[in-house]
Amino acid sequence: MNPGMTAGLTSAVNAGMTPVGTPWFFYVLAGLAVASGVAVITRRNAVHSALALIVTLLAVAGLYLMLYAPFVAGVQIIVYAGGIMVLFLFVIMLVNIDRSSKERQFNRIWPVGLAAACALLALFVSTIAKGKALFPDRLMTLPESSNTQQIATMLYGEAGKMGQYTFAFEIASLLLLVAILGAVIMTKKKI
Amino acid sequence: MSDRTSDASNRAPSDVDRSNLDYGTPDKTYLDSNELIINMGPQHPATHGVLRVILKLDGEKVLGTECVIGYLHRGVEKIAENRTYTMFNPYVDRMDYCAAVSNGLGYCEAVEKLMNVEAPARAKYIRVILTELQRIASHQLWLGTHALDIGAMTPLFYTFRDREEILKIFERYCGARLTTHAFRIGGCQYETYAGFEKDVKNFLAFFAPKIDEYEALLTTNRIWLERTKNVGVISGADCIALGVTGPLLRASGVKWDLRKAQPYAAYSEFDFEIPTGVNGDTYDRYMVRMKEMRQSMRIIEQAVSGIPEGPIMGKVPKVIKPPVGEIYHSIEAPKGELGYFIVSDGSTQPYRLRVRPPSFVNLQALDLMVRGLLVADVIAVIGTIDIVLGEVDR
Amino acid sequence: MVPITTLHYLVVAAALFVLGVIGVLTRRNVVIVLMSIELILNAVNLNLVAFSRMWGNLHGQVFAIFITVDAAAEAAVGLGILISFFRNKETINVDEIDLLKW
Amino acid sequence: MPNFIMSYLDPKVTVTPGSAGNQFWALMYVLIIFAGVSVAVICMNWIERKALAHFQVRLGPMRVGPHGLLQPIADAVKLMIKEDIIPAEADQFVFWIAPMIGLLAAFTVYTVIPFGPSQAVSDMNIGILFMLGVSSLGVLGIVVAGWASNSHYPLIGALRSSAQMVSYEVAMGLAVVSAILMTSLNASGTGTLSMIGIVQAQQQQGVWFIFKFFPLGFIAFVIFAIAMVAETNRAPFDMAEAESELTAGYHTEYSGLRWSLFMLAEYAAMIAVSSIAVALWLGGWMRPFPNLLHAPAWDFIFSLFPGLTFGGLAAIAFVEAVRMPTQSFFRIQRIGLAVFAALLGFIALLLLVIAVAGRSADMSVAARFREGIDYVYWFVLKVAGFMYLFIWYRATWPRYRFDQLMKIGWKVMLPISLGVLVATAIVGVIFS
Repeated sequence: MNPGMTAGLTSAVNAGMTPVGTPWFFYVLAGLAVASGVAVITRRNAVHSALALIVTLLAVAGLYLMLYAPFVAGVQIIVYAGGIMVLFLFVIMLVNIDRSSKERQFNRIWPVGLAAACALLALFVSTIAKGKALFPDRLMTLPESSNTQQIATMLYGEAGKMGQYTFAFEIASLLLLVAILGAVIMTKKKI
Repeated sequence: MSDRTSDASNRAPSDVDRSNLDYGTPDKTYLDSNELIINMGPQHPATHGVLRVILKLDGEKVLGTECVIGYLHRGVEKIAENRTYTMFNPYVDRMDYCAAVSNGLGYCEAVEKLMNVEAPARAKYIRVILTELQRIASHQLWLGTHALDIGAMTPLFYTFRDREEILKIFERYCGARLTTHAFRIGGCQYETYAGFEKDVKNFLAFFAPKIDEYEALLTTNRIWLERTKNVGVISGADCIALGVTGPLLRASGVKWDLRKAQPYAAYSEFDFEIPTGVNGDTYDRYMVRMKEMRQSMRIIEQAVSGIPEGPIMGKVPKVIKPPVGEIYHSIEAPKGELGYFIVSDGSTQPYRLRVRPPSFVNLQALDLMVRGLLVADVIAVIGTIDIVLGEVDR
Repeated sequence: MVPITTLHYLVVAAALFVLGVIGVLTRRNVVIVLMSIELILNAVNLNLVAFSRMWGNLHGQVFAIFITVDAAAEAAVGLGILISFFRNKETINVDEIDLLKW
Repeated sequence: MPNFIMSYLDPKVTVTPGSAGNQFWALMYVLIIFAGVSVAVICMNWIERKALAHFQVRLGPMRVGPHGLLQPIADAVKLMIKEDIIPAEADQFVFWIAPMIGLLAAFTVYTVIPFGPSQAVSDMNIGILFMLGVSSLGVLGIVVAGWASNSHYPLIGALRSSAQMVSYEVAMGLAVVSAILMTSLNASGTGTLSMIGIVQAQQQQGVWFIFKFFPLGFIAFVIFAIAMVAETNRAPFDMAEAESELTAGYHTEYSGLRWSLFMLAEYAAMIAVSSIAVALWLGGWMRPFPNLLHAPAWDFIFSLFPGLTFGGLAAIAFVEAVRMPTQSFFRIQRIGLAVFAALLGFIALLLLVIAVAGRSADMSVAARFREGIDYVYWFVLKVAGFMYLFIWYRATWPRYRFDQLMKIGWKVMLPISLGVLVATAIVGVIFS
């Protein structure tokens, strides 16, 4: 993740140049994401899986940066990599991972699961192959510098006016509250 | 916690039979997986030597402790049976090496009592001065290490700087700093050197502001208060039941000090107070010891200005051969009641010598004091008990 | 070099999604199943953000943020269930969780 | 492919971060800043040992080099050539990678730290978010280090530190938000998350945010200053490596180079969080009173400070060299210290010359140099103040207990920071 990368993109696009660096970054980040995604589902040890997942998350954050979504990338790092993954590691340490890493790793119906996933993959492949024409072959240049402000406007609205997603935002905060209470009640021995 | 870690620790303390020990029960509503057994020590920065404490934890909460001692056992009591009374005198310094003078005083007075001789008045005064200096030095060492355990680094260096002055006086008096061997049976070996009184008075003038300095760092420090108030509480009744003595007992509100209760040496001639606490928590013990240092300074001041002239050695034979009999004599060492029980068969060597070390007895209270507290409090409580492993293990 | 288009991102997202589905359907360890769900959510997020860039507006990014919120809530509740389950049954294998009540 | 390289060596070299064609300078800044941070950590090591020693009536390192000046280098060499022990029961891979995670997180933060309006690697428009996010990744290194050691004390240390860092991040984030809120108090009503933008907002509003809406800004600053001590695991919140309790906490099993990487990460993180505090509340690169004392004469006087500081250091070193004992044993140390003093004096002279030469307002090379030096100097000076505070805390205070720490984090700091946030919003609406 080169922080100067998005800046490079802007400059290259502005200058009418082909952003030659972009494909390289894309392939590196995409390869990293998929490779560590494979590691997530194949490792015996849950801590290794978690570390691989962190790599995936950071790579996806890099892809967000390439998509002119710096705020989402920041949220991805701070919430996913810094928050959720610490929670995961915390739980992994609390539960007995050593026993489970010595046991059978895949459940008895794993062929069925794999077949279902392959069917899904086939669906995706056919969709992408058939519907290729549906996707305009374009990537719009989003205003990167005011990205945060625009998202804020959509979430909270402007002076005196509710934003498009203000209500949804409030619902989301309620969801988080419920989740906090639920987690506390389930895990605390004595309340 | 994961099994592989607890497996390892289940093996470690296997040399102790813990089958019949009650650690208290964790919350039974769940199959609890959080019990963790930790070996604290014998190599640990905060166990003041080679104490090993087996902690049973629920998360960080202490369910029970068990002290494993003996890593510094040298068989002092057995050695005593093979040494003459005089030859054994230096050994007692090696028990509580932080308060060697007090140990020597207790031993010499016990043998004197057994032989029915009395040290001359001047010797008694010298003994009081040195013992009280030693008390201050011991408390300084305790304060520094106790504060370090709780995380305050700086007091350690301040106390060691000031303890140095006391050790210098010891060195000038008897040539040794730590294991002083200052007293002999029947009195003192050495007359005070020229300028002894001046040195002691200088020290008192030097030290009075230093206590204020320690207190400025700690006494009203918010973090210090939070770490010590209501931590390791023990009641006076529990103290008495367990035989706990010294500052621990006094901090629990029991006004018991052998210097007043059974005056020995020349203590009956001095005017001083016994500081006591109310709550019996770590903070009270800290305050009691700080006040004790000030009281010790009072005693030294009176002793130094009123030191009588005269001989320093009583009438003792060249070969010390106490009559058949037994004696128990105890003094108020810095850490509590230090007692010597000597059985004599009339020969030059004790038939049996038994030491009642204050640290050893006080350490029993550890389990009572730390149950239900957190790991960090165990450290604070071990510090506040003020143990010296040389004395615990002997 | 082929310029990167929306399709490229969709392929990556599809790959991550399928990996997540495989993880959910085949692994026994609940922790890894939960992590696979995070993978799936990330794949969806990547899609949304890519579409957001394709159409040149920010609705996709806002949705991605909402999904992140949802993922945080899901992780908290999921791990809470996992811990209380582990306390009761001392296992975190998903195929041993076969009682509705105890 | 040459095109790809050329895009990094764009001929239009400007020095504005984030603007067109400065990738070359970005790379240069990356190198300069990372080297600078490593040197700063080494200096910090020496200063901490010396300052701590003088707090505690001792001398500190005195043997390696005059006044122990070469001690950090000796330490570094020792740590590098030490045997690197990996416990047999440890998870080798995770054990190996854990220090790297912490170090990476601590160093990545420096990409957005604004040493001046153009003295930064990049000016991301999510700068502060990025900074908080990446610095929160540091906890991962600690957690997996504690877990991978497969030992009790490291595990407890790791659990403590993860709980602690996650808890204090909440209060820290809310304090930061109240500062960001203050950036939006301008004509357009839009704030910014960019680090440079935040400092520029203070410049435009003519007040450091610590004094804005007194005492609201000050309270937020104090909350951040407390939370950042907890965030970096320093005394009195050094639960994770509480020496007297957990031996050494999460890095008990580490030795040699790997251990030193943890130390490097810790100090780098300290400097990083101090930089956030400086940029958010203490006016970043701005010199004191740019709004009151804005005459060119004042500019000139303040631009003499870097030179005078180095001159003062040189004078101290020179006096110490003179005061050194006269025995022949000390001759080499005396010469070394004198050379060091001369070096400092030379730097001081150079800085003074630049300050004098760049006096004119036109943007000559010297003037631009002078400006850059001023920015970096004031920024570093403010950060150095925080570093001294870290040492002072460590020398003065006992350690909190874990439950007390959590209690303070959740029951005291969180409500206060929430209250400050709400109050800042209300006051901001009323006043704008």
